Amino acid sequence: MSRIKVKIKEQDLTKIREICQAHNNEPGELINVLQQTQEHFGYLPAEIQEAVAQELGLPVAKVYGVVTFYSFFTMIPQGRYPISICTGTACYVRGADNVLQEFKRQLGIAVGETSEDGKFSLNCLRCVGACGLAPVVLVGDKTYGRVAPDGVKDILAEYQDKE
Amino acid sequence: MENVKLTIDNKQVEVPKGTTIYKAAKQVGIDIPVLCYMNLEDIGIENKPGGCRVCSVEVEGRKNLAPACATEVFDGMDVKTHTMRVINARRTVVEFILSDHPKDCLTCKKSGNCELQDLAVRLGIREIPGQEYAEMSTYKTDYSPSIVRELDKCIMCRRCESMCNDFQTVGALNAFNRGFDAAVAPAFEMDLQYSPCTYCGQCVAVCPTGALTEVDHSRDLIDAISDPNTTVVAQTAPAVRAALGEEFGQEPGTLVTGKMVSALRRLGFDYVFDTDFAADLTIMEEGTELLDRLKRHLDGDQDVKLPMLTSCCPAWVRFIEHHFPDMKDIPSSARSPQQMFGSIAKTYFADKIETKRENMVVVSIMPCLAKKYESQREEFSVEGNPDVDFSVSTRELAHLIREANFNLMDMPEEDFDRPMGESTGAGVIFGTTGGVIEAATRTAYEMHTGGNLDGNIDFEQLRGFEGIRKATVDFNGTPINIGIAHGLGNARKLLEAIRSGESEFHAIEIMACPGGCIGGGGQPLHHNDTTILKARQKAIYEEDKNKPIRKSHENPEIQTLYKEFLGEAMGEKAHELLHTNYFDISRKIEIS
Amino acid sequence: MGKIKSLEDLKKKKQDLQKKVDLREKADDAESYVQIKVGMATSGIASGAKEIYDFLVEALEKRNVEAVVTQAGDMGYSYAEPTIEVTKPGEEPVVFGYVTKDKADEIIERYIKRGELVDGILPQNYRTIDEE
Amino acid sequence: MTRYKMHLLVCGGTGCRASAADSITESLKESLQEHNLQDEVQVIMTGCFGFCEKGPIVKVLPDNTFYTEVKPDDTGEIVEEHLIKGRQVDRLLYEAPEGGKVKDSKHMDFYKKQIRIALRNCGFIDPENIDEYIARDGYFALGTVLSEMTPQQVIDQVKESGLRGRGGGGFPAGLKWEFAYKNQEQPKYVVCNADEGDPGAFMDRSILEGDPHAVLEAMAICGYATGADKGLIYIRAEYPLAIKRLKIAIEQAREYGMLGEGVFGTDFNFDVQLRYGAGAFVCGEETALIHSMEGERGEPTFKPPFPAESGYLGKPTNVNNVETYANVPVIINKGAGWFKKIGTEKSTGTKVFALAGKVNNVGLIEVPMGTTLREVIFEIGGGIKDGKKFKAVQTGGPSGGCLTEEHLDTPIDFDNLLAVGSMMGSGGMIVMDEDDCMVSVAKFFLEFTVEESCGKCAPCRVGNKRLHELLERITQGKAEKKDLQRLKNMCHVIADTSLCGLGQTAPSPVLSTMENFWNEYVAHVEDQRCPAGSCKDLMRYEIIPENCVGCTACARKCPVGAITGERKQVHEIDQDICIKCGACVDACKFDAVTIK
Repeated sequence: MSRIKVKIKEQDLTKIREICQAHNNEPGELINVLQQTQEHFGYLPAEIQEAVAQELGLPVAKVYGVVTFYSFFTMIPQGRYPISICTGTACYVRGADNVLQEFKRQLGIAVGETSEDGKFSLNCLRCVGACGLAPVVLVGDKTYGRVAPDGVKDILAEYQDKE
Repeated sequence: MENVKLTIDNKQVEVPKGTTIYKAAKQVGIDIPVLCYMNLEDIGIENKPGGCRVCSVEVEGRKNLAPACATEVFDGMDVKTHTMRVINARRTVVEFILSDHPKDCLTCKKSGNCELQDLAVRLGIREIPGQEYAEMSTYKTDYSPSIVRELDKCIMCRRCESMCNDFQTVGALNAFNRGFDAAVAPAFEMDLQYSPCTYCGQCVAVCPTGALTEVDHSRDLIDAISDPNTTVVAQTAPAVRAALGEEFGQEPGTLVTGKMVSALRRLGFDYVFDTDFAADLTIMEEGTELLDRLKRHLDGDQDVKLPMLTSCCPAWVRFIEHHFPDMKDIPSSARSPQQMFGSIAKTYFADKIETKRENMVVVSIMPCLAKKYESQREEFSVEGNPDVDFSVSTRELAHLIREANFNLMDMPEEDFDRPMGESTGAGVIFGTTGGVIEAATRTAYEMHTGGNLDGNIDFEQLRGFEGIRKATVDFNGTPINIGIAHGLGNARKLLEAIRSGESEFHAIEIMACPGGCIGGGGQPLHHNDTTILKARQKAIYEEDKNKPIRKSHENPEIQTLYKEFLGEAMGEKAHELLHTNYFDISRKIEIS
Repeated sequence: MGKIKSLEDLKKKKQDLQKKVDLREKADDAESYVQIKVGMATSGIASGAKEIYDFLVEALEKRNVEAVVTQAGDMGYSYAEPTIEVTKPGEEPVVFGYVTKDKADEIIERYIKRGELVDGILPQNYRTIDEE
Repeated sequence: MTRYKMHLLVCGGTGCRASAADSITESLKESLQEHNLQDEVQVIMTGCFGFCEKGPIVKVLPDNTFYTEVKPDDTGEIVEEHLIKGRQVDRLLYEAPEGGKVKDSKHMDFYKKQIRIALRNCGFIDPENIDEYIARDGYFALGTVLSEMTPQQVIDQVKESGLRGRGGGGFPAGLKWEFAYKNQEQPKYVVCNADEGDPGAFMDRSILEGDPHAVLEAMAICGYATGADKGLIYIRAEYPLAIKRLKIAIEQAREYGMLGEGVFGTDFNFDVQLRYGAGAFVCGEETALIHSMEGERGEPTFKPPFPAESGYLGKPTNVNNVETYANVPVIINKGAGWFKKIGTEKSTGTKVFALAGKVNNVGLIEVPMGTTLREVIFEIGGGIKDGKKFKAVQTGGPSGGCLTEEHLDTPIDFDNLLAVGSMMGSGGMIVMDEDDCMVSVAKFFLEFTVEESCGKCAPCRVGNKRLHELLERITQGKAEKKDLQRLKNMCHVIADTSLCGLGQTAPSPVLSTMENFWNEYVAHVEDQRCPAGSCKDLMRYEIIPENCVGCTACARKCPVGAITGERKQVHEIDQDICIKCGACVDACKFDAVTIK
């Protein structure tokens, strides 16, 4: 009979312990812990969730249940240039869907996916509060306002040569 | 308690404040359909997510419909449970649920015993509009040694989640995803066998659909019996006889021991034995071990581990291996009755009938799903040949009996075969919470004091249904503190007390299921009625009372077994055949 | 920074802080204050409008006159610069020319505070700055 | 203390910051330094001005000059021309839709009809400076309450004001406080719901970004009134700026003794912590929000018990949203009577709306309850963009409905909106024009609900999915007339049986569009036609052979290679491949591509 082994890098485990301890290893702080953990690692792969579960004394199934409930958490590594398209109502009525379709087409990935080279990932989000600029696209922290489908190419080109 | 007066379907009802519409309606004989709702009153588990909305009723003055299972009554409330608005809503909601549910009722294991199917029948659902373009959830089926998960059939009633987390504190199952994609599964949707699941089967016991079912061995059984070169040996656990009758329309608590024996014989088993025999054997070993530990403890040995915990329940064993691996040396090393039986059957008994173990198939009939897994544990096999080949549940046996066109209740009363069919009342009570420790007490008391209990054999203080019970038995001046827990959540509390050094117990009995094996995951479904479990418990004690011999060490066949084959209890041979080790199978986070 | 221990403390603190947002609050409700516009076109600046502007802000504050001082472009009186336009609440605007610091002082003290007429009022040939 | 002669307010709301408000602030400061004006002119980054359409915005005080669409490069000119020479930079002034430059914000229609209570400090003070808040009478209400009023008096005052919850249902806030107050159990909690998730509403974010102390003060008042000593703000993690400003505000308030042990030197203790939401719309529902704060999946639970009976950690909890709290200090300072005079009888005070969509002036506005939709859309909003025709306005977000021309003169309040099949919701207001297909709009909202459903109850989990599927069929022209009846029935059952407000109101966009635009539904199912011309599946791009000269321009532009044809031959569009992107129409110089 053997144990289920979960492998994780030492420094990663140390970091998770640090975050959990900062929250007194309190199970009720799970969401705050996951926030910070994702902030550090960029995403929440299985082994990270296992470690968080262990530190907080929670079943890993519960941690997974929480991670999959909230759209902010992701188990897929984000691209170096995460693209988020606002699909709030204001952006929708000003044509966000066409912009989204164009991104999907140009990148060849679906929403929630990351391009093969790890460069771009594509996500939708609801209202960034910049309705005056609708439709709005975010690449990392940079905001692009009044984006039209034929502007998609130019946005991508900006990052194409960057590493 | 303050009372509230209300009207349900024009009937006046008076109920205590805080009662739900559902319960109030029940009092006046109005049956409101429910699906997700589950109230296991006797073990304090109420699953009331208000998720299925099948129990929706109309309440005068309220804008929308109210879920009867969760809505408390108030004075002057006017409830209508079956108006057209309600009927339409119920039907539409069940159509919704069915539109995301596979339509393989013909071959579904739950067919005929499925709450969703019953509901569809009751609500007269004949078609599902829009089914042709309705997207359906798809998941792969997960087969573990005990339990099959078909997540496509999950309707998010959350009953399994309640059992796994609230009652068992195992935490293998949890809701994941949200919206249409939500379902209940282990972390990362991994297979159950890689999760901390103990295979207690309580999720299966409460699942209203075919999403969680047992691994079915009835085909293996048919094959084994059909093979003329194989000697097929049955062992039947005590809790089976107290519940099998329910599958044939009998009142809960009807004992069907003799009829079950004759049915098994007619199905073609070569030998029909009793796990109770092995239970007596377990008491010999476990009782001896307890006395040994006690004696060393009283002599001041600091290394001795006390309390000693029972080890008959495979789900409980897996629980400690998973969740308390640091304490894996405190359960008794005695194997469970099922495994003791298998090991003796394939040695002692095989010799007797001059058969090789390869030509024998030992089948256990169990109230339990974890037994399926236990029989597959590597340490319980000899060169790949398992001591117990496979285990079938009470439900599977009932199916097979019906399939063979036997009406159980018309079967003659017959007795078990010998030698391994001889058992005592002590073996019988293994089927209920408190029974193992009572059986052990009967034997240990007499062994320790050298006296005779005579008529004072009923240790009432050890019986009952509360989750955790404590009692002190006077061993002739030595007070022995005994703890009993059923449900792994209750077990957890006792284990944590031991870990922190607060426990004053000498011996603790733990069973994973509500009420012990009588409430096992392989039993006829109780459909939320825990009084059924209590009736089974009563039947078990009745069977004990009716037995001519009620102490394990007085079982003549056991005495012969030691004399002819095993030698001493806890002796070398016994150690090899009847004891085991436990493993640390907890999840391990390793540095890579 | 010490803690505020009572409502009185807070009131005192507010008085000290009032000035921080004074300007904004007055701007929001300019009509109820004395409004002074200082002509600050290039010619105005050359003739010392900036100094007058600074002087007015400080002098008004010193004398506890609640007023809004703003800059304005060419007011159309380049011959008389520096010029300022003073509008008292509910009254017609009045424009003064050749404003020096002394003159400004006099305007505040006599025209604004006491409502007396002061020399140097330019003829009413202007349009209000708002309506150009 | 430096006495600044002029103030430059730079809008630091999210929208404006997204378009470089930070670098505008920086370069303004640099320019001032260059001209040695740093001691005379103060640059303050404030909260949202509301006029997001024309952001980034810089306002010059005291003369109220309102510069729009300012770019970092424009700052030099503002300093040199306006500040030094006193000449407004004309090209940056707002141009009214009817023409003409508007020099100061007080003359803009956008602001004329507004009364700002909840937004009183937004775009006015530096939200990162408690002193500016105090200078605006900040913490006076708290001080008054603690030194002069009993909890019951506070509750009575709030009840008397008629303040109703601004988050959705419009439950009277004072009553809620009273429930929590009467529950004897301790500890109690005061929770601020800042999990704004309505797509197209951002008022709560703007208040937190522009005036965080107002919320802290109100929570402390609520804590005193209900007997709670702990406050929690549940805020979306996607609101980093609001979080940052709240954190600063909490620190400053603690420093001043406005939070913490012994507030105002009394024996009242109250402190506030932040809890982060992680992107689940359903967490706007108070029971779901509480579960989320406890580290659980944000699934709602059946009420009762209400949070006032059993809330956070099973303790009495009062939950209000940001905007509701923001009104409280003003009510205490100015009195319930003053507040009641604003608005309508049953909906007192003002309401903040996020006006967006096909309207000229997109932005955040605060108007008295009872203002009509017409005033909001055509006066404040400046009418429909590009001179198109008004078709509908959607209020209440995914829980609300679409209202038409005939509702334009309906005074906006909680009850009126409900009566016409929509709701106030959190205050999203999306304007649509003749190009918007109402079936598609309903589908858009359903898509949102399906995505945000927690999955706990069957009607919402499965039912809304089925609704969405059927709407999809309708927009594809694959549905039949009898399906419309089924659609309606599904809507009613989902509304009737869902567990929480999310599910109960999810069908509203469908029901209201069916009610108001029935013909549009019928056109989709009977004639396979989309009257607004927006449903792609009901469109066909075809080449008119007579016009086609075979120039191949369209074939070269087609992104999916759906157009074939030899040079100088008539081309053809393969309907199975065509994705209806319209590139061919733009490419054709001979008007040979037509949309059917």
